[in-house]
Amino acid sequence: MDRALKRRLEARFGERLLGPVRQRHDETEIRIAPGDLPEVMRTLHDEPEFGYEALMDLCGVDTGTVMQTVYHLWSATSPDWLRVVADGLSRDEPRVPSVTFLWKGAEWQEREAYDMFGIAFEGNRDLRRIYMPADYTSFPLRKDFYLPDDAARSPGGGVRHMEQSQAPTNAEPDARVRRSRLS
Amino acid sequence: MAILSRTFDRLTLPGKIVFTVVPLLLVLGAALTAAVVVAGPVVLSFLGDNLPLVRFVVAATIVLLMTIPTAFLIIYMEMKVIALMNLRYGPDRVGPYGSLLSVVHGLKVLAKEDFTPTGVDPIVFTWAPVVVYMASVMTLLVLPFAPGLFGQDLNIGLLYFFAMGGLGVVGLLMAGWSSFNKYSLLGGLRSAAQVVSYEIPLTLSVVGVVLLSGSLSLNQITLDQSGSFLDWYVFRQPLAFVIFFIAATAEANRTPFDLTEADSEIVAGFATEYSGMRFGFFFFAEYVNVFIVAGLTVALFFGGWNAPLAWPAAWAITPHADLAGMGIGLLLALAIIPPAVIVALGMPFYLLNSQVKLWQALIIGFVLFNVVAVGALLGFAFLSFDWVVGLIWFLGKTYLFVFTFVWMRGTLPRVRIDQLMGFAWKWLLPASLLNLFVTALAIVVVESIR
Amino acid sequence: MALKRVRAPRPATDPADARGSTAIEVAAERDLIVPIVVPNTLWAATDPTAYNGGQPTPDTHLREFGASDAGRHDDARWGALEIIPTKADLVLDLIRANSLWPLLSGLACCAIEMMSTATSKNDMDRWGMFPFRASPRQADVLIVAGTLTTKMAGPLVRLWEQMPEPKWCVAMGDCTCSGGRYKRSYSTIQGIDRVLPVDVYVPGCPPRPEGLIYGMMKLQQLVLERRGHWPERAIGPTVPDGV
Amino acid sequence: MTSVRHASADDPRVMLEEDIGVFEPIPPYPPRTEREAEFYTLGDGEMFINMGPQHPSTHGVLRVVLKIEGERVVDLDPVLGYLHRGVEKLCENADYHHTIAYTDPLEYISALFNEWAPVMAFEKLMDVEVPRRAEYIRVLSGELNRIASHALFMGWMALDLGGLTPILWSFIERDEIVEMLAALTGQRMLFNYFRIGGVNGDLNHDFMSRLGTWMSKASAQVEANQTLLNENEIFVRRMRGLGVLDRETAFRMCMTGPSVRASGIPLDIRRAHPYSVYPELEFDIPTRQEGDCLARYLLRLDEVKQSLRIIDQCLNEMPDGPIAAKLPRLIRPRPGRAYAAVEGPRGQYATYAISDGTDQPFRMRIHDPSFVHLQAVGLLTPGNLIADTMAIMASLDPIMGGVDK
Repeated sequence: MDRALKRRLEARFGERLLGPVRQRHDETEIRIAPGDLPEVMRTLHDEPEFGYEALMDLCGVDTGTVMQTVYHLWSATSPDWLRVVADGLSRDEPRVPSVTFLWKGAEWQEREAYDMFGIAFEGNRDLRRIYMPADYTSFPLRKDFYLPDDAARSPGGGVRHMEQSQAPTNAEPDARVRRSRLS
Repeated sequence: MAILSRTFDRLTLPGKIVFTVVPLLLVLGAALTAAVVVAGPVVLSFLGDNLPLVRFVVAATIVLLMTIPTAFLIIYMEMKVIALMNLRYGPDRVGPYGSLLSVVHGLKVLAKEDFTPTGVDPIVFTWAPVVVYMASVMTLLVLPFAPGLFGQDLNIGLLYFFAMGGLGVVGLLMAGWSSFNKYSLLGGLRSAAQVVSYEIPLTLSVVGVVLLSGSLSLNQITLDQSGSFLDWYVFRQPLAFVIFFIAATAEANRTPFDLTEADSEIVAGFATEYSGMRFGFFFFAEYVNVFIVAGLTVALFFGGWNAPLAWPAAWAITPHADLAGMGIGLLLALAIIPPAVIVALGMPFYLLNSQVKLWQALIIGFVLFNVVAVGALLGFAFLSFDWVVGLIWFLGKTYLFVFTFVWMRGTLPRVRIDQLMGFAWKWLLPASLLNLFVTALAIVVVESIR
Repeated sequence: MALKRVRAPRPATDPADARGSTAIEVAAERDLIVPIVVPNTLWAATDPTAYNGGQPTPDTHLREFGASDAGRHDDARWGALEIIPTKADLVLDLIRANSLWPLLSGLACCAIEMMSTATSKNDMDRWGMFPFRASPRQADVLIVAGTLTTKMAGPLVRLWEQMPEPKWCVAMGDCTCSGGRYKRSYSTIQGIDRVLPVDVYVPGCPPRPEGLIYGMMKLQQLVLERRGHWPERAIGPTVPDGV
Repeated sequence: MTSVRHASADDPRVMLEEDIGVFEPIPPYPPRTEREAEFYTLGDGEMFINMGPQHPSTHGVLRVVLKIEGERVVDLDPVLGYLHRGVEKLCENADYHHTIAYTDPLEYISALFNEWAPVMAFEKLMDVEVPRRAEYIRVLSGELNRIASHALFMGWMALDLGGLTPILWSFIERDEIVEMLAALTGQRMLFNYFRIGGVNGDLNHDFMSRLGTWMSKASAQVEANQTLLNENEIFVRRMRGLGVLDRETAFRMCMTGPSVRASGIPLDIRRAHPYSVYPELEFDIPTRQEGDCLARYLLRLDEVKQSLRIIDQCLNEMPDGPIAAKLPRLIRPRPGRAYAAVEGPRGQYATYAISDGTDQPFRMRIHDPSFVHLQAVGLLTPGNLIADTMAIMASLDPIMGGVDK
């Protein structure tokens, strides 16, 4: 755990952080609002005190109540992974600014997040489906998308469907969606 | 009549076929016999009057029949040699040491379904393989295999050779264009560009040899190299040989210049849409071309059918067996010698090994007798006809070069299209011009000294 | 690589085929969606109206796979085979069994083992199976090596249709035999025999090269016994229903 | 096959034409993004050519739509997903031990690293200490797997350049390693070997004897396998100066592993973010400055030598002790998030696992290097020839199983 990094982060964007800086093992996690993502990322990327010039991973998360996009950064200035969580995206229409202006390599990872979660990255000029076919209508990694034979939670029971075209008619989401007990 | 029809209806399909084909054959045979009896002398006299025509037809037929086994042999050679270079066994199940596998491949390709995809130009699509194959076969026509053993001794043999080589490329271009497939199109265009650029150094490198021998006839060029191996043109034209070999590799579309069917880039090149026997034509033509290019290299630079060292006259054995003079004795010999030799060869197995029964011993003797007889006949031919010696030397040298081609295929990666072109125009062409210039100068100097 | 001879749509072959399994009747229909919906016999739907009551979903990315009548009928012209009398078939089969050119198409993990089967240690070339043809027009055997996803099903069926008769299909690996470890996934097909007629199944995840060689030799037997590439061969699991 | 066209501009549905046998790479629906619209409009003299999903040199089921002008590639658009197996969704529906079997076949020629990253992430979630012997065994087998993967890479490199023999030679190498790993783990390719808190089995005599005989001739054999290529003029001329990737671009493309180290960035997670027992082992991080295909190729040669060093040290310093930590059969980590990354043959394999206290990971993100590296092809290729596309793709060494997950 890199205490110095925690102090630096709190000093740099104290007011922007949603909640405290969490640290566990060799990871440091900050949570920010989606709107703040571009400048926070630019700060982390440009300013020499952080110097996070390598985006190691980008992914979306569906906590069952909200959507998140999670960025893992690496820098030679700190022994920790820095995890930036853009928190509080609405599950109905998740939108978040793209980081392709900093890392062009994030383009496909954002496409993947869009394909799997339906998260729209504003500023990504190639936001297409990347894995599933172009006319695929549902987002597999959402928590209300069930595996076909997952009879325990699936309203569709036995039907092995190649895709879930729309929400089941008898679905009352609260009952079935698996929610994380995380904050 | 009704009975006949009813009986015919009862027949199975093969039966019907047989009962319709056999009478037809009988009628045709009778007609043919009548025709021969009636018009035979006329035809014979006509053929006798113009023998060259007959010779040409016969030679063309023989060459055409000869290409298929050649292709099979080279395919097997390639499979086996490359396998050994890959530290594999290679084919070893079909036939002795897998030697029949290439034949099996060829026949399988023959029996595959060949269909014409939608959107192709059917006529061009169908004729392209024929053009490619016929071009290579007709090229083979002027190749001197042995003294007196060649299809036609054209006095412009070399020119004819390169013209036919160009015709083969037209076939590839037809295939690439008509296949209605972008990979095929790229392959066809690549082959066209490649050959257009490599024809020039190929031809120019040979001009030196032509100047030396003063003839375009391959037979004449080969004759000029007779004597010891020092008279071969490779020693007088080393640069020309190098250029010719490289350009010829590109002509035959062999690695490292096999851009036309580059597997890893354009799927199968011009042959992408071809299946069945049409693909088989391409398949064979490639290997026939390898043989041809190797043979041409040998004929131009390595003395063709000339032995490296002349056979000393002192050792010359000329068997004089006047079989016709034996008269009735010949019949007696033919009747007595084979059984006698068979028994003589088989008895040792019967007497020395108690396990072997008499008939087995006789079978062994029969086999051995055949071996001995064939060997004797071949030896007789070897000694009495010089074309046998020439043929053996020619094929030996040729297959050495075929092996070289296979070796390069097993070893080298593929060049890029722009590197290919740059090499042809920037290096080979100036070098061949230089070679031509130097050769002409040397000839002038030598003439003036004389 | 993208051309194919035109086939007139033809009716279902015979009731026996239609009874075979879901996939068979599916292939017989012109509906493009139904082939994908394979009822799962292990669970019953809690709500019949879920997913439109199991009605076809409005996806279209498998239309071409649905539209293709792969393996339904062997209406190929047989080249020389049609006119050669039947005795010659034995020779032809011997020839075909000894020169099976696989198609150079690997889908996933098993492709590595397929390549390893052709390489020096265990050499498939010994049986004349080595020249991996890059173009389906010149291939005899389609070794489906690896997981078949719904997105790849259409291209794979097109490859199969581009191969000239006689042709054979070898399912290599668990994923192609039954769905394997990805059977539960939302984007895989539970066994390629739902879209292709399969002649030989080689289980294993992935099978060892020796396994594939054994399967190919089984295929040689099958060719010699003149099974496989005949009109009665049709799509569908070759295991009986309910298993 | 039936060709496709869209009925009307706004209807994304595919209409079928039974009578035409033409396949057009142009998608049957109106363009979704500006990039797609820009790509799928042809300039004069340009044409589309559709490579894949079945193509000899796309390393699997990748489909690349090339926009070419003659032989020159103007632009290209990779189409993925032909091998998308939904691993992440399956992992969310399987318990922690079971996920290893799902992540195994991702990058199927270096399966151990696909297991290593999730296993490390779960250990972080569980706060479990891995025995040192287990760590050493992991490093040992992992480096062996790295050598096998690099051997295959070199063979494929040569194969895409038209060379027949090198791939067969490198497969000999790979087969020896894979067989000895099979002696250790029980499987040739998809060794399901690493366990949460340790490894599955201890080193056995068969493995050690094979390893000993191989190590005695390994370096010499690795050298020998390269004699066909390294001195080959055609090979070097084709590779040098092709697909140059400079330092900034490498970072902007989020690339890791040999591809960036060939561009002069000494970013190796074994040193940059140490894990397992790598801090105790001594080895170098080979880097090269050119950043072209030849550099990427040669760099992997150096890495093989370093891996041999590491294996040697592991064999010398292998401690005794247990090979796995004591864990319950059904593990329920307390809620939390963990991110673990390992340095694989192609770069960073990472797993980001979220636990919600149940026996199944709530979310399991698998980061795969091939996926991020493959989009660099679209950056490096335009302006080169079709043949160079294969060379560049081969030099980045994408494995479609990992790209498509």
